[in-house]
Amino acid sequence: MTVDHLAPLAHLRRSPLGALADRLAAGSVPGPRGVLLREIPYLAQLNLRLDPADPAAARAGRLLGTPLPTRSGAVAETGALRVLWLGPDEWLVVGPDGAAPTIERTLRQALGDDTGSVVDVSANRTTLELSGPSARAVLEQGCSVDLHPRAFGAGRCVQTTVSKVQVVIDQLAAEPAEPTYRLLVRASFAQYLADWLLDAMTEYRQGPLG
Amino acid sequence: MSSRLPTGGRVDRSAPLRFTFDGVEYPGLSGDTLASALIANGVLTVGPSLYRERPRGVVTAGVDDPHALVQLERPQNEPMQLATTVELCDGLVATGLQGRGRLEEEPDEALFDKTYLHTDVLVVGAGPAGLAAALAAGRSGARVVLVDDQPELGGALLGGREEIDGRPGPAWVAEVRAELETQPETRVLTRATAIGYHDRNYVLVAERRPDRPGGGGRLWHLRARQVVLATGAHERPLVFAGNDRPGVMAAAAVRTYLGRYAVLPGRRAVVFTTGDSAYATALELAAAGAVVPALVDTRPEPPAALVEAARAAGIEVLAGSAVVGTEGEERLTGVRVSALTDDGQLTGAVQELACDLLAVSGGWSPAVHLWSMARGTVRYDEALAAFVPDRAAQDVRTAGSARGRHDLAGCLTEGLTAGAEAATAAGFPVEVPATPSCTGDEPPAAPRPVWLVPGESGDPSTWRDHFVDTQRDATVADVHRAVRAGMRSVEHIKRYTTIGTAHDQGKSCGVAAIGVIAQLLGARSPGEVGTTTYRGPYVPVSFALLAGRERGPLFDPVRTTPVHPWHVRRGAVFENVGQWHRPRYYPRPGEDMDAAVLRECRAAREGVAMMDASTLGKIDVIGPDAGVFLDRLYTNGFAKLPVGSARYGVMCRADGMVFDDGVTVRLAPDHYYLTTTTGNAAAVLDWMEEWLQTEWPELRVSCTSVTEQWTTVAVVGPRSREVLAALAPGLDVSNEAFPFMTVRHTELANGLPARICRISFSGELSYEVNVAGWYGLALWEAVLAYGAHAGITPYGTETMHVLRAEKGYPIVGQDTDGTVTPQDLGMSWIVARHKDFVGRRSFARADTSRVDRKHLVGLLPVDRAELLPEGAQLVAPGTDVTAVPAESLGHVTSSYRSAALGRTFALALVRGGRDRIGDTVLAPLPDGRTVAATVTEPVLFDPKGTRRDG
Amino acid sequence: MLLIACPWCGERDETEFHYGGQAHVAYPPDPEALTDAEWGEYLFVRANPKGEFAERWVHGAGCRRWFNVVRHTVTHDITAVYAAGQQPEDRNGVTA
Amino acid sequence: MPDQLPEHPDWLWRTPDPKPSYDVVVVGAGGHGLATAYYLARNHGITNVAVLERGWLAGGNMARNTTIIRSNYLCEESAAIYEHALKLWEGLPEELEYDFLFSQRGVLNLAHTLQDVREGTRRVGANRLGGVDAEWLDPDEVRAFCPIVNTSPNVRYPVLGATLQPRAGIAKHDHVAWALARKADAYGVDLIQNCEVTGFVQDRDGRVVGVETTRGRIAAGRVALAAAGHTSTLTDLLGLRLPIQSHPLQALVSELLEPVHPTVVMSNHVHVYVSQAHKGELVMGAGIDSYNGYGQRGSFHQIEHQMAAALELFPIFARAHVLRTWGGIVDVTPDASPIIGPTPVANLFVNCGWGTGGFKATPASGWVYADTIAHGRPHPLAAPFALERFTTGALIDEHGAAAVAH
Ligand SMILES: Cc1cc2nc3c(=O)[nH]c(=O)nc-3n(C[C@H](O)[C@H](O)[C@H](O)COP(=O)(O)OP(=O)(O)OC[C@H]3O[C@@H](n4cnc5c(N)ncnc54)[C@H](O)[C@@H]3O)c2cc1C
Ligand SMILES: NC(=O)c1ccc[n+]([C@@H]2O[C@H](COP(=O)([O-])OP(=O)(O)OC[C@H]3O[C@@H](n4cnc5c(N)ncnc54)[C@H](O)[C@@H]3O)[C@@H](O)[C@H]2O)c1
Ligand SMILES: Cc1cc2nc3c(=O)[nH]c(=O)nc-3n(C[C@H](O)[C@H](O)[C@H](O)COP(=O)(O)O)c2cc1C
Ligand SMILES: [Zn+2]
Repeated sequence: MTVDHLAPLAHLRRSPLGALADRLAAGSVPGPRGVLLREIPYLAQLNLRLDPADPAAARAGRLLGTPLPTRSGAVAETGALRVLWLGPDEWLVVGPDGAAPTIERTLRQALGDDTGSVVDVSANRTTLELSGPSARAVLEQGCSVDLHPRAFGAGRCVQTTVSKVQVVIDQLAAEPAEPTYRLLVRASFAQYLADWLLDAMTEYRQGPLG
Repeated sequence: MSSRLPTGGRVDRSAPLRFTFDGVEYPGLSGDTLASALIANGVLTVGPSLYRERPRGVVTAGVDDPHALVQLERPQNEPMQLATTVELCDGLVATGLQGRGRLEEEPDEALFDKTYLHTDVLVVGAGPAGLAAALAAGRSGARVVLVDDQPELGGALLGGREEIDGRPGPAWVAEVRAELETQPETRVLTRATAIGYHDRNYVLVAERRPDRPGGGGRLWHLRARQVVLATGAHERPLVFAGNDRPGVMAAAAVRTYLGRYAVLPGRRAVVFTTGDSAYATALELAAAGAVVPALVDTRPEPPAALVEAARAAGIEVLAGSAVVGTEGEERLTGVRVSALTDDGQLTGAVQELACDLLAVSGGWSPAVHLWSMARGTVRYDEALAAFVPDRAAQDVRTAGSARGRHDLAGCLTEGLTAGAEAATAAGFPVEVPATPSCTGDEPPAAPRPVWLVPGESGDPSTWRDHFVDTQRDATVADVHRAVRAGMRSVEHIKRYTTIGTAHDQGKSCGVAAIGVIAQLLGARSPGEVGTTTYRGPYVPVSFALLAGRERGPLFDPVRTTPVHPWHVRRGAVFENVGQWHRPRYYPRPGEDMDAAVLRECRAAREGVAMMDASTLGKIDVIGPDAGVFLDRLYTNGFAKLPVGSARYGVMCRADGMVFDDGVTVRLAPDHYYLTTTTGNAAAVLDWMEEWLQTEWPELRVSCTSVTEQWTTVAVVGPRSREVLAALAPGLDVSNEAFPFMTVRHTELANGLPARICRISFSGELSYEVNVAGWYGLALWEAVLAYGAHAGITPYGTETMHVLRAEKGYPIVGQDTDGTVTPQDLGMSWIVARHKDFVGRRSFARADTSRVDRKHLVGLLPVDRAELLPEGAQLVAPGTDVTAVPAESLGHVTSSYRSAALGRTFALALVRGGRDRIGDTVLAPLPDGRTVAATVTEPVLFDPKGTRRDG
Repeated sequence: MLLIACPWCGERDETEFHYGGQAHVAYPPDPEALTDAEWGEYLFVRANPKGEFAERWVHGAGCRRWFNVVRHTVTHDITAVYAAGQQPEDRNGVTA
Repeated sequence: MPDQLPEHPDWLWRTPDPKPSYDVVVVGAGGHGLATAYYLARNHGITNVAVLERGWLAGGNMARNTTIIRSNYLCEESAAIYEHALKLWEGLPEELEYDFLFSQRGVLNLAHTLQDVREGTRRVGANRLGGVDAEWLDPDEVRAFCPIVNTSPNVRYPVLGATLQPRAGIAKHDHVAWALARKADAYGVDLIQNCEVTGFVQDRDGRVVGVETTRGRIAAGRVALAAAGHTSTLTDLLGLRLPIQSHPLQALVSELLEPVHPTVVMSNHVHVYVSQAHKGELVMGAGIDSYNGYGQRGSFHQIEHQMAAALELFPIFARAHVLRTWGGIVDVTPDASPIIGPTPVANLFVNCGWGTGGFKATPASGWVYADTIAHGRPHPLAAPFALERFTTGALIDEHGAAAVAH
């Protein structure tokens, strides 16, 4: 299967938060205390499991163009792909819409005969992007992980919970004062998370008295 | 008559406010508390006491006030607020309370939220000690958070006349604040009370946000590497007859009212103290224009300099004396003073002094609440007559009055040291700054605590006006009674008398009570009695604050499938299954549930029907040992399942009880695709990981949840094949080419790649079509379209339940309850004999192998129209259900009207049920009737299974 | 709110974890060889000390790894953290 | 003006020093230990008894529970013993001559899902067969019985109905303990506080013949453990392993409020249980922590969750304030039912595992335990709760019935 093959089906897709796009836009706040929220639908996501000591790990690094990150919460960037550390033998390879088949092929090739797995989970989660000067403050209302730039920052990811929802938070490279977080969330919880974030953004929408 | 002083204070005279108390409107100033504004208007009495209805007034100027409780009506309705902590605002309305608040029906609109914050150093309290600590720590570059419950920083400096570096205290405070603001990593929170201190420096801070409509707030969850507690001290009351009268106030509070709020609580004031600190109160009262006829000091020889200063101000010092009684009805009019012997007995004549204010200082109790909640120990310091922090149990320090240090210079030094040390310990080394010069650089002289001022007559058993806990109206007589009844432990006396259990949790009276108890028990000192346990919250906090945003729509996530919008449009009635909203049935106009379900069932049995099965848990189990792994978890075998085939399996817990079931498909030699029940998806994945990681790490298997990756639509019924043929034109759907319990991958007519399993939870020919989640709605609409000609009918969980029950398929959690084995369900066939699996050994236990356990059986009510309630009990014929206890045989687990059977039926767990097939059992119903039903095999419809091939 | 150091992810709030009870209780190699009493003990009886306790946790909201912790059941102080399969004494380098 | 609490009796109990030897030594002066001593004396004439308590009398879970009393348990064996307790409660204030504010104001168990409804129906039916009063209420009847419950259908987990046990209710926990203590003391039982049992004395045949304590060795004809969460720390000393795990369970009270809440409401699904005590404070329980703990404190998120749940069901509580929170150590068994009876160690008896719900059982627990100790064999109501059930598999599984099992 190639990217092109599926492209004609694009009109059949519905992203988990597609119907909320207007609300997300309306809830976003521009400006120096601002915070923006949008869905980035259909990112390719491949779950990779392998033993980092196996040759497969090195092969994956070669084929992907970056070694698999081995430090907790590290993110490796290669071309349009982001390789997120999820666990000592688990990674999430995130790429642009449509790239899943290619990534899958690459990863399978890397895995070869070694033990492990490659699972396409692109539709399992969607992505909410929260950015802007107040993005961290909004997230801190429901996230107990230390997101301060001294403890976290661009190029780091973390699996945790925001409010009552499990997420993978991936912080993109940006000004520390204006961070951009990608929140990967299970499709069935996406609406709750979006509602929760919009609610947490109220304070910034309504000004300091919110 | 206004008691507002013409000058001074930290109130804003350019911002007058109006407020209403007990129905009367008064003026006030911005910067006032309700209490200071009331005092300014000459109102000292707040409300009657809880039980004895004695008038009670304001005592302190902070969170430690024992009974100045009001019901706030505006700006928001809130019961049990302390007048001493309510910030005045324009239009405020409040009424005094008699110790109990009133909850209002009107919905609470205020916004309460939460935030997590991590810091290197947390400083609690922004008096001189805390400010100094924050300053020193902040200079290190560490992340510092300073919290204080007052609207303004400064603590005791706000009310006092101390000078630092030659400037008034507040000027120094402003300077420190300015420097803190330049530190990028320092954050200052005011109106923020640390309410709880938990393990690993987890501190909860409740922030009041009067700027939010309805007076909302924020709960901060702070995790600190190092903590400095600079929480100050609470001034203690003294226990003497009539010590509860309005006009009896804490001496330091009187000073705060004078200095911070510029109000004069009384015009003729007597001061009663056991130590140095109240001398300042006396002097400042005199300076403010009050007459101070006497300062009563329990010490026979108070420090000469203080006595000198008092005399110079025209205040007579009555040394070695105590106030032994008070006069007045609604308000104090006078006190009675007597000399004390060395052992605290009254001696000599009693002197009467007219006054409308008695400023009392019974000594200082360091605010060790948070320290103790952090499991720090306290020890009784005889010299200070106070419980002070002893051994820390976490990374925490104390500074200033919180550790018994009462001179300003000492507080500053301790604060600077604690702050610098905390930062250093957190990894940000920094020097201890030099202590600025200041007034009050000598520790006060030793106090002479007097725990119980004897009454002028009688003995302790009769001292019913010697109040120990004014809010609880608990007196020395009550303590005496507890002791006389045999109680020896302070914990018992607390509970017997309820001392310290009221709104203030004994902040001011707690240690005084211990002193009284010690005395009545004949203990050497309060230290021998010990304190009761300090517990959070430090001040009462609203339920709403703790609930935060997780209310109403955000209380709990609603999980939905990609098809959900269609279900909503179609008017489905939903059911909560775990966190999911699932369509229960789709009523057509005019239909009730019964009608809708009968129609949906009929469609599935006679034509074709469809259902959204996407909520089933789905797990990819991959690896060379996946088959072996599943063999160990399921009671039946999976290792030999052919690729492309599916098998139903049951999982048990180690105790042999059914835990989950579902169909697993083998997609490749090393790849299984496993489904779980909707409610158990997470639990099953956890279960698998637990065994894999902790017991069988040698198995080369990995599990990945793909529940939302796939949307699943079940197409069910005799005509499902023709619908599938149209939907998946490239697929040979014949029985031979696509047999039961197999899987196919194909492209649907609309181009969607799909995984199709031929499995059946209804006994009918049926298919489950899976596509990537984001195509889910398109799939659903496609199935509808391709099934339209056959009248395809969407159905919900209720129909699904009926269809499966007609076939005797159990629902885990409905027909099982954690006490049911596969054998009990009549599924011995699924329990492999020649392999071990989790739970197997349990079947051989004495009780588990009994033949008369409860079995799952079918029930046919004798009256074919009688629908047994699910949950109904069953008894044997002849049982007298009016005699108790009557023996139960079991209960109905599932019960429906069946279109296919043309009658009602049920499933039930019945003791020895399989041996009762053909027998009658009775169901005593809630309405008093007892109905009969015949026990049958659980499979009532198509027992031979002829329909699954279409 | 315990603060638990996942050996992989570092310190996180307790709410990210699930508790797994006593550590080092192996599934019996041959359950059939056990008496009912022995099997019952495996099923139901776990140590319940007041003091240090070797116990299992899984970082459910994080890396999903099971691991072992030595925690004091009164103070909640965690004195060791080590991977599943390791014994407290042979944990190499992975400590709290 | 709210009522004062009723007057306590003038005399409660002595503070004796331990004697060298007793016929029966009861370990633990919680409600169960005290009730055991009381019934040993009252029912069996055994008065040469000491109750040894490591701290202050009834300062364990007895001081910490939310005081819910009910007998509407699902399993017959459970309903039987709890109903025995409820019948005893009904006569106890008079018998003990102590008004401990036993208030039969009813307990509602709310149903929020179809499964809850099935379970509730099952329970009502089972209770009626067992002679326990039980009713099923629909949402309107729930509102009529307790007007402040939010029965709107437009909430996350609407109330679909409730079971009601009208005879259930609450009592003032401390006073119950003191009432039992006072009568036991009057019978001559020695209540010995600040006396922790640290070991056992065994004869050559392994029979327990006494205990070691922080106040010296005390000989005993029989030793009866009633130490709740600490029980296994004691049996461990004898190599007797018990299937209990001790977990933190928290509770909290609000400040005093005018009466708003006329009954007791429990909701397993939304996780609330609440009543309003005599003085006016709302008394609520929070969730049990998953981990073992002997710290008498739990995790704060449990309380936060509890408050969110409370406001779902009782919006009127929004501006009530939490005054105090605390924790107990609950002894949880695999089937959420107690363990009562003789042990493999001669002369040693256990009564533990009451977990989150043993206050209500106090009188029956003492009754059957005293009988078991006096006769050296299980009382019929206690027999199903023997330790052997963990070998045979004949569990009395109340889990299906309750996540919060008070
Ligand atoms: C927060 C909370 C809420 C609850 N709510 C309810 C409810 O609403 N309804 C209900 O029915 N139940 C409830 N319970 C459960 C109930 O409190 C207990 O099941 C019951 O109190 C246990 O029996 P007990 O009173 O004998 O235990 P405890 O009062 O705990 O007595 C055990 C005693 O043994 C002592 N001890 C321990 N070790 C030793 C030793 N070595 N030597 C000497 N003495 C020792 C302890 O100090 C303690 O005093 C609740 C429990 C908690 C913690
Ligand atoms: N002469 C005496 O005997 C005597 C006695 C006591 C105090 N003092 C004077 O009082 C001052 C003591 O300084 P200090 O800094 O130690 O105490 P402080 O009383 O000046 O400051 C403590 C601050 O902590 C705040 N606070 C307390 N608990 C809190 C909590 N849980 N959360 C948030 N904030 C909280 C208080 O509101 C206050 O602002 C000195 O100036 C000292 O001389 C004198
Ligand atoms: C039913 C009940 C009601 C209570 N009411 C109050 C109360 O009104 N005020 C209070 O301070 N504590 C109250 N408590 C809590 C006790 O003060 C105390 O916290 C509890 O007995 C646990 O003891 P500890 O906190 O000393 O460890 C109550 C406890 C129970 C069980
Ligand atoms: Zn982790």
